[in-house]
Amino acid sequence: MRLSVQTEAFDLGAESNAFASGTKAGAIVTFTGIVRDNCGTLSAMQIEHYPGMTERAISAIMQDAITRWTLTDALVIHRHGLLTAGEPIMMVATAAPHRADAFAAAEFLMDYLKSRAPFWKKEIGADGADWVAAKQTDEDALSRWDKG
Amino acid sequence: MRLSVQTEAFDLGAESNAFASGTKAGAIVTFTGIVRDNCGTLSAMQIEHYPGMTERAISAIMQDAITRWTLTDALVIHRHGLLTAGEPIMMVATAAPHRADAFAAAEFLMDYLKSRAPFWKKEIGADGADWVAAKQTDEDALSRWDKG
Amino acid sequence: MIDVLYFAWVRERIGLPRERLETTAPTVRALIAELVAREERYEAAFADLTSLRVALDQDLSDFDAPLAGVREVAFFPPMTGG
Amino acid sequence: MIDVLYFAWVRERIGLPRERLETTAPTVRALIAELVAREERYEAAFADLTSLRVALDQDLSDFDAPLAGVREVAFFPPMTGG
Repeated sequence: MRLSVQTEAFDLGAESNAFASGTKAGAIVTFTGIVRDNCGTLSAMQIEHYPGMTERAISAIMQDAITRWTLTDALVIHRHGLLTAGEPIMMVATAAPHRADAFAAAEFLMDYLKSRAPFWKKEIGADGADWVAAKQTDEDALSRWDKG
Repeated sequence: MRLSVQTEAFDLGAESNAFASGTKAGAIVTFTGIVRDNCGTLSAMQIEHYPGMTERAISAIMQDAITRWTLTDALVIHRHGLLTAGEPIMMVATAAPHRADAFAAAEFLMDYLKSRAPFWKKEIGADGADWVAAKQTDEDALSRWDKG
Repeated sequence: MIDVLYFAWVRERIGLPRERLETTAPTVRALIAELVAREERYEAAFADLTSLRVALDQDLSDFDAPLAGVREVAFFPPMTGG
Repeated sequence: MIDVLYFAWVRERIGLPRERLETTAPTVRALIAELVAREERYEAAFADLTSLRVALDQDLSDFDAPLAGVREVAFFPPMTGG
């Protein structure tokens, strides 16, 4: 299990290969989030985080995923600082004997990272900068994991 | 959209990077299936397929995925022939503006590939070879995508 | 004339990957009956139809489908891809 | 003494990332009342608590949580990671 909160860019391919070669699992799922420039006006994205709490919150989420599903490994990489359009923001990888576990755990980690890990995104465009608003759909996605 | 049915090994990292760099989507999901050696007795896996029908069936599944979800791209690579433990068998990648679409489409493609693409796996061990039996759990996974 | 293809253990039991047949069987099920009557190895391969699948011209089909106009029939066990 | 941290637009409205305060506020809500009474920029930052989140010693908490024993309080908008 590995967690990295970093300013440096990362190589999706190299990280995927390193993760896959380190596991004996039959099923590997990765998710990669990339800075989007939907309107062609984004010049950069600033990601702020809460050092200390970030690592603490993500580690807790990863531990939770490992107790909920049968995983052989999990990886979270999340960048902060200044990013430009097209750059990977973060990635999650899960390895499991069965694909259903790998998929569910990756989605679970993503839903928690979106709404519970202390990161804040600011979109910097030609005519100003705006903090990205939290979305209700992300809260809804999270609530499906509530234990009954 | 790209489909490759091949005997050659593929590099998960290189394929992931090529797929990611070709898309403007914010969310990328990959699934990779790796030859498992659960009991330490597997010496190889033979994958047979139905040339012609394989490409036809997978292309239809990919088209279906693209009409069901908002995807910007999709990739399926599936090997056949003789593979050894630890080697990637196949991968699926999906790119979408929103992560829920990328995850759902990747799971959908996997469920169809497992049970409807004409591949048959034979496990070759120290004391003989056996065709892998289809699993009811895979049929169940598939049925959740039925249109109501 | 129709091409009949066999895959996986169906191919192994019958002992060949494909053959070209002259048949007037109206359905897949009738074609199977013809094959089973021919030789024991076909009987072994087609003993349990619930463990078999059929494709007509490379599309999954069923045993009661008509064979009129079909050029290629394939028999195989449930798929195990992915 | 307690460390109070601000992130994202909360930090921008208040104009500083952290400060060290002397307080006897029994709860988060009481601490916010103290801050709001101090200066207008705090009033602007804390105008709508539904758009704010609070963490006590780096664990998500709520506005009615007691501050006894807490060393670090952080205020921020809903997270937008991933």
